[in-house]
Amino acid sequence: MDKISLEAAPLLGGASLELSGNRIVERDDLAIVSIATPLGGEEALAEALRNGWSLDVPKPTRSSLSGEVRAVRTAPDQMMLIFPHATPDAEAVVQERLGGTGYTTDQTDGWIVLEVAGPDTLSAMERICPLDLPSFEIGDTGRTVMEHMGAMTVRTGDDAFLLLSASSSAASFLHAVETSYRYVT
Amino acid sequence: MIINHPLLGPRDAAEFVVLGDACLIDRPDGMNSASEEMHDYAYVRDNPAGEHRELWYHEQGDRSWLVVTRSTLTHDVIKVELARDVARARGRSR
Amino acid sequence: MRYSALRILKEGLTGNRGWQPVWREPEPKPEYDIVIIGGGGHGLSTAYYLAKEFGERSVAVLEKGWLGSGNIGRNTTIIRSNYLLEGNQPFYEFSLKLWEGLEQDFNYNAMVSQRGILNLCHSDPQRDAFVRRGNAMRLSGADAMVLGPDEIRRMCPYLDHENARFPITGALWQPRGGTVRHDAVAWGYARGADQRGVDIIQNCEVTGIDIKDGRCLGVETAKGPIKAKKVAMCAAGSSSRVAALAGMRLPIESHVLQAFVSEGLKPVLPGVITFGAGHFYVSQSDKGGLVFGGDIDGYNTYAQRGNLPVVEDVCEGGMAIMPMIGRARLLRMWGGVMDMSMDGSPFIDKTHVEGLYLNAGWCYGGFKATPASGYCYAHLLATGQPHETARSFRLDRFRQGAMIDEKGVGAQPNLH
Amino acid sequence: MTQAMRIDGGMVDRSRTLSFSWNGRWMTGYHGDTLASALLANGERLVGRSFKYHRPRGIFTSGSEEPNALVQLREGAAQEPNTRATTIELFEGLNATSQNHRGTLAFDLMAANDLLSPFLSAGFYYKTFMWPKAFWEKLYEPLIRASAGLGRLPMQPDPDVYDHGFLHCDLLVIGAGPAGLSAALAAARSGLRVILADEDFVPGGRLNAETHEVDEQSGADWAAAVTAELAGNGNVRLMTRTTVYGAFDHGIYGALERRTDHLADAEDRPRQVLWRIYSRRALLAAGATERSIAFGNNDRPGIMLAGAVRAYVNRFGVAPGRNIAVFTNNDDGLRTAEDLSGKGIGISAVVDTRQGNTVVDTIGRGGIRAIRLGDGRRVEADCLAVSGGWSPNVHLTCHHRGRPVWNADVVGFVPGGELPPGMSVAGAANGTMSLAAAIREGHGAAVGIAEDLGAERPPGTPAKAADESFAAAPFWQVTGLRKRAWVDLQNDVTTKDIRQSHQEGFRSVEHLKRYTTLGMATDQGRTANVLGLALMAESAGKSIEETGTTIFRPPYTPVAIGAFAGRARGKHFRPHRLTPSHKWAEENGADFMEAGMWLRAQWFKRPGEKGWRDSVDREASRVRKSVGICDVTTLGKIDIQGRDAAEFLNRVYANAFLKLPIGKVRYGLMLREDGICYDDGTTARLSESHFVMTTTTANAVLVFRNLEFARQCLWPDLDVHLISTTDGWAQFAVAGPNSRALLSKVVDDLDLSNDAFPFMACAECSVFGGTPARLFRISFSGELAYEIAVPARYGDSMIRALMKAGEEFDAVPYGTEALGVLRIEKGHVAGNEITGQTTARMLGLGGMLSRSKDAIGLKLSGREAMNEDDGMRLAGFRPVDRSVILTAGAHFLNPGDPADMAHDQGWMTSVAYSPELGTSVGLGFLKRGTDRIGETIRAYSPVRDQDVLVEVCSPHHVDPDGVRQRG
Repeated sequence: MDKISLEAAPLLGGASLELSGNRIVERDDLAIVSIATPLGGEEALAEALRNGWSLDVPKPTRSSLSGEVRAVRTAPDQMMLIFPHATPDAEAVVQERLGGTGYTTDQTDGWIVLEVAGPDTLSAMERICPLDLPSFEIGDTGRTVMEHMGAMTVRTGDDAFLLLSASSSAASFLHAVETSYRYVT
Repeated sequence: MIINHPLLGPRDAAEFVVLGDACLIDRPDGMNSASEEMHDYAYVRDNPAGEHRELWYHEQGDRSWLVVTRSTLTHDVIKVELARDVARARGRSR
Repeated sequence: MRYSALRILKEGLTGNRGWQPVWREPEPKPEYDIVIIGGGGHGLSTAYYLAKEFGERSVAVLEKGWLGSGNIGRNTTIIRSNYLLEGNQPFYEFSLKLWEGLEQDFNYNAMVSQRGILNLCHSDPQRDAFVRRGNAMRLSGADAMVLGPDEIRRMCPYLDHENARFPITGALWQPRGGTVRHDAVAWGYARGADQRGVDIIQNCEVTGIDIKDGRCLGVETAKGPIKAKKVAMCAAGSSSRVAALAGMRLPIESHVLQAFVSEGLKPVLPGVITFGAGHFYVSQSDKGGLVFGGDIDGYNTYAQRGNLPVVEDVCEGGMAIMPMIGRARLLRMWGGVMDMSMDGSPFIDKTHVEGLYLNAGWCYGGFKATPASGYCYAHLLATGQPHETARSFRLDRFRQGAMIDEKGVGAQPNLH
Repeated sequence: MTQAMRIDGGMVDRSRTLSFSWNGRWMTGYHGDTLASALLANGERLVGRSFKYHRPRGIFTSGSEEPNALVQLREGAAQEPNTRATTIELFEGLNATSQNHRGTLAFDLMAANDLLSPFLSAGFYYKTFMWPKAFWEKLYEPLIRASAGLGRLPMQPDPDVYDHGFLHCDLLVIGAGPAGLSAALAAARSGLRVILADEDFVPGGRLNAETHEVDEQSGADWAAAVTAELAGNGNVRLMTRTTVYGAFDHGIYGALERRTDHLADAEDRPRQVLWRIYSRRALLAAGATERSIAFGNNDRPGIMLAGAVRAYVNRFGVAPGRNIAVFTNNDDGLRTAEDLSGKGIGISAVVDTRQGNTVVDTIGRGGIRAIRLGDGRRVEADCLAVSGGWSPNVHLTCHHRGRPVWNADVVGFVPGGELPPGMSVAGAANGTMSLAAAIREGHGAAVGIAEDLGAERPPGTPAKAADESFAAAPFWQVTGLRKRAWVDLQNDVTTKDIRQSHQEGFRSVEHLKRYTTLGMATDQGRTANVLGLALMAESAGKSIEETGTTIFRPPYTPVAIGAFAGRARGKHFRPHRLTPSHKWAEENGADFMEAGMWLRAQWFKRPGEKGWRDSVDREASRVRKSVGICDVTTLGKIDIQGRDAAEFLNRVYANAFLKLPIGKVRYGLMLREDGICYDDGTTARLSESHFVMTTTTANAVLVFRNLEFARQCLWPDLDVHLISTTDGWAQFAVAGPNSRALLSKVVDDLDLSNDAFPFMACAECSVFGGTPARLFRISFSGELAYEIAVPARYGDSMIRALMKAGEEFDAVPYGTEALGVLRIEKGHVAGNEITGQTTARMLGLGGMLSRSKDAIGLKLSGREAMNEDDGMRLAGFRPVDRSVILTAGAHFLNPGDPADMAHDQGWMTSVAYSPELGTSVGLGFLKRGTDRIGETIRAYSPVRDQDVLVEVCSPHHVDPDGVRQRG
């Protein structure tokens, strides 16, 4: 038998759409690792985060950014690190810097990440997102439900957001986002 | 409805799942309680017409369980707490 | 006054001046043999059968508002007996049989309309469950058929057979299911009970239940104390509040079920259709409105109103299964407060207080049960023994572990 | 160019002529017209038929309260029944037809009902149609049904799209009339985020219909100027064609925006958008609705509310008649007469009840020709403008079940004390009837709200207008009539019906409504309710306060069901979840099934296979003989970490988990607190503090929720953390005697021998030269089997690689059907058995329940009715005649017993054709089933026309000793 090796495939084939000056791009270059805070270990984890990435533990509803590494608060005792990373060893990379101060789980494959940007973005998002996105500061984040799908959003610019949703329904999620743009442009 | 999440601020109730009376926190120890006690815990409710403390789960949010004090007559939300804090305050630990 | 076509003719020719009040407006007497708390459908039917079938002559129904203002006045009018479990099925079949002879029995046209009820399914396990249920219905003497996709397509060509997210793979069909003009049920029972001497006392809220030495002696009301040999609680939606007057806590939570009606349309749907996967059920009233609903809102409430997520969820289900209703307009939405019990099934039982009885916990199935609930409650009140079809509706069944849980979701009322 | 009734002035754009079709005839109108104004301009007076008596009816109002002029709009699948002509904005090519008649509109055969009206009084149907019994459903009801209803639904899918949306604001102003505009302006100037919504396509409300002046310009010009300022303010969202239809909890309002209804072609954009508006405050400025007076034959075409007459004259430049009479109980009558004479329209009479004058009858067949006065005089008139006073539009104040209160000064119900929290009311909706006062009240309300919310005080003062007189004297009905007088025009409720209702004891307002159908029509009695209540009060000899009122429910005006549904339709009703091997499965002939949100491959059809059974038999056989591969990604996966993770698991599983060794998997049973089984699965221990749990596909979300409940609410100080990894791992079952051989080619550097990696072992490893993976030796088929998981991004590559590696074993992919066959053959329980109604003991798993610990559900699992010795037990079944195919859902009966519920012995839960055994096999629950192996009983399935004898056997049809899976 020929030597077989497995190849990673982006969920949406690396989708990149342009809709009347707005863009929807699948970010398949990002790794996502969740970090849970051990009971009573808040300080140690915060320090490891500072030392490892110069990151503060983000407040609820906020994300913090250091270089290309973004920490997003997802639960009272959990956050996610999102950063460019190609190989399937992101958890190990994170854990190495954490040194056991947090419980890590690789979430890269659990999420579809879409980057949306353009002048009609807020109009498009108000069709599917119940959060008050116009009031979001850059870096604000929220998790909610869009068109029956759990979704997380981070404001990354005046008219740009990262949108995350479950990877198994990536196609449905893209359809929802794309339809919103089509309806408002 | 809007649930004013203690950490996240006001959120549409559609993000939550409701379980019921917050007395479900007070689970008797199965080894050291009478069957009657477990029966009442599982089945009997005050079901008040007025202020009701109840458990809401932020399933489409930060997955916190909350104790929401709400009027069953007007739906006014009077107080929202993290259920974990309430559980600890009621003496639950490990 | 007996109603008939001849009477209509006579009155029509004389300016409709001779119609008599359908019920009296009596003041309460100081004492009755049986006092029923709650002038909704079940309370009125209980009074009717107590008088008619069990010869009780001293019965009062106390209603805090106007008679028929309970869930009999705010439901989606469906009757059926398509239950699965041994504790339920014979009772609901008994009820359906009473519906079938009701109008002639109480001389009032409640428009019992057996147009059939179709429960759609979308997977093999669901179809297996329907086969089991259909067989259980047949074993109890009810009618049931399991239909395949082609039969459903012929019967309901307007359903979304082509583009559905959940393709229809089959259905449980009960031809004898249908709908009834709900208010007329209350009025017919009230009229029948009143004619047989039952005092129906409106605007008479019960404010206390007199209990001494474990025995119920009567009630306190807005119109003064009333003594009674037996007091029958029958106030679904408010059961916990009424039972609290007797110091009881019940295995019940109060929840709101919303219902909806569209503007009047020429006939569209022949019978009742339920789309479980989409939380949607619908029928069309004789006046032409599509009457539809779905799941309960899910939070405890005594407010007779609901919120938007369920409204949207229900309409999504409707559009998914019958996309031709998109341009029909929703005319009104309303909410009924339900006694949601811990296993989704009701109670018709004595309580620990002698002379105090409970009829409660109907979840959102109370309307179809109206005749049998009244009959069986009357049986219990008059004879002291449960009616054979209502033996399982015991208040202590959770202590025994004898739940009657049709949905299999356990002690969580908002899931039933 | 006819438009014979068109007059000068108004806000229509005469440079834009629009053609439209009414009952097949083409006419013209102008941009800015409604269908109603265009019909009136063309002299059309008869536009519809009433519900019950099929009386001829004309346009009665100029707004959304219209009871009569309901039409069928557009054609084909886009037909929209019951659409109010008074709200349809005219567009080029509009096509509308009248409804609810047999024959033509002018000669409706059903009009015979009107002759029978003495016999069709309130509630007549409750008193007859009962004999003979069988006739109700066969004859009477179909007749009633066919004649009831108004418009027709096209029985085709709605061709338009709809959307939802979410908006947030500080202040929602409902209604852009004088009070609303004034409020929005003040709030905008104070810097609040404002949404101003109005159902009309031009803001201004009554300002556009009247001849009032505001700030020394015409009211309409002032409205336009304010609108322009608001439109230029970035904090303001001005939403015309938007009806706020409901007030929900905590400041949430529902609004319907009609985006393309006024266009000939929607160009695939949503027809309507249903907004959920989150507001901190709301101001209801919804104005008031005029009502009629009950007098003889007050329903003929040409009889119109006085305010509507002014709207058609002033706003639309249309004369509703050439010779108009006015009948009024308030100052509106005089105002109408002034406006009409200003336009040079003839006025034949002004009949004011305050001067003791009345109209007792009207004359004319298809429309009014003359009126008869109380003194017997006949006055010619082709239009009668009626005003019985104005009712504040309090509807939204009632949506939280608040009750309006009677205000004798305005002769109407005004908002009661209990408003939805955050709502205030201004202008006519609040009973503030004069223009100047409404503007001041709107402004004042906004200033107060701005202050409340901590915004700055807006500059400027409210606009100035004259405080015109508003004097009304209650006058409800002309008494001593010989002719019928209508109260509810659409539902044909007359004053006699209301009297009869009282006579028969239907005396509470709710009984009145339900018995007579007053206010139950599509207009929710907007022009009728107050009149009806007043008449009821008169019948009862009570005041209106004592009689009370019914309350209003959402929606304010009817909303298309399609709009409530939004986009969630057809394939997009709910999201699809796809497995990592979905694409590959599509390429390989898979047939998919719905499993919750998931699509799963049921079987893979190969060339030459005729039916699904061929495919499934082949797949199941290949697994038993060699090896098969199945995507099991849909199983819920939960990462559980923490110092107390083992302790935690031990409390949520009914069986012991505390001492599960690292590198091992254990089957676990989960109970609800009521002791009933609700899920099963496996949990693997990867390290001291790290476990991976699997759940069933169906219960993944529920189990996660319950675990979070246990973690946060029951044992908040256990160090345990949960995260769902269901989507993150592509997981494949590799099952069959050759599975080890196959995986040996796949897994890097792991000894898979039985000793090194025995049954129920697990390991983190890598595959195909370095891709990280997890391997579990678990079996759902009874064969030697594994589940191998790789990060989902490799799922597609992995299935292809596995199939390639399996070629030498003739490995097959297998779907959920074969999976079912294998598990039924092996006697493994699944969803058909774990129904949420079954106990561990019933499932044959009673021995797993730990007696030495507390875990959820253990205590209540011991209750007596759940532990009866003659209870249901899981057993296996085979047909005595081996060629019979069994039916799931069949009930069991002892041979010779009657087929009734009293003799029910249980039911068949799952069946499959076993290629291994060459016969149909089943699982099921049978009373004392475990003790009855070898018995023959009946499997009775009347709904499947089946009644067969089956043999009771062990549920483990294949390899009962479990040799294969351990081999």
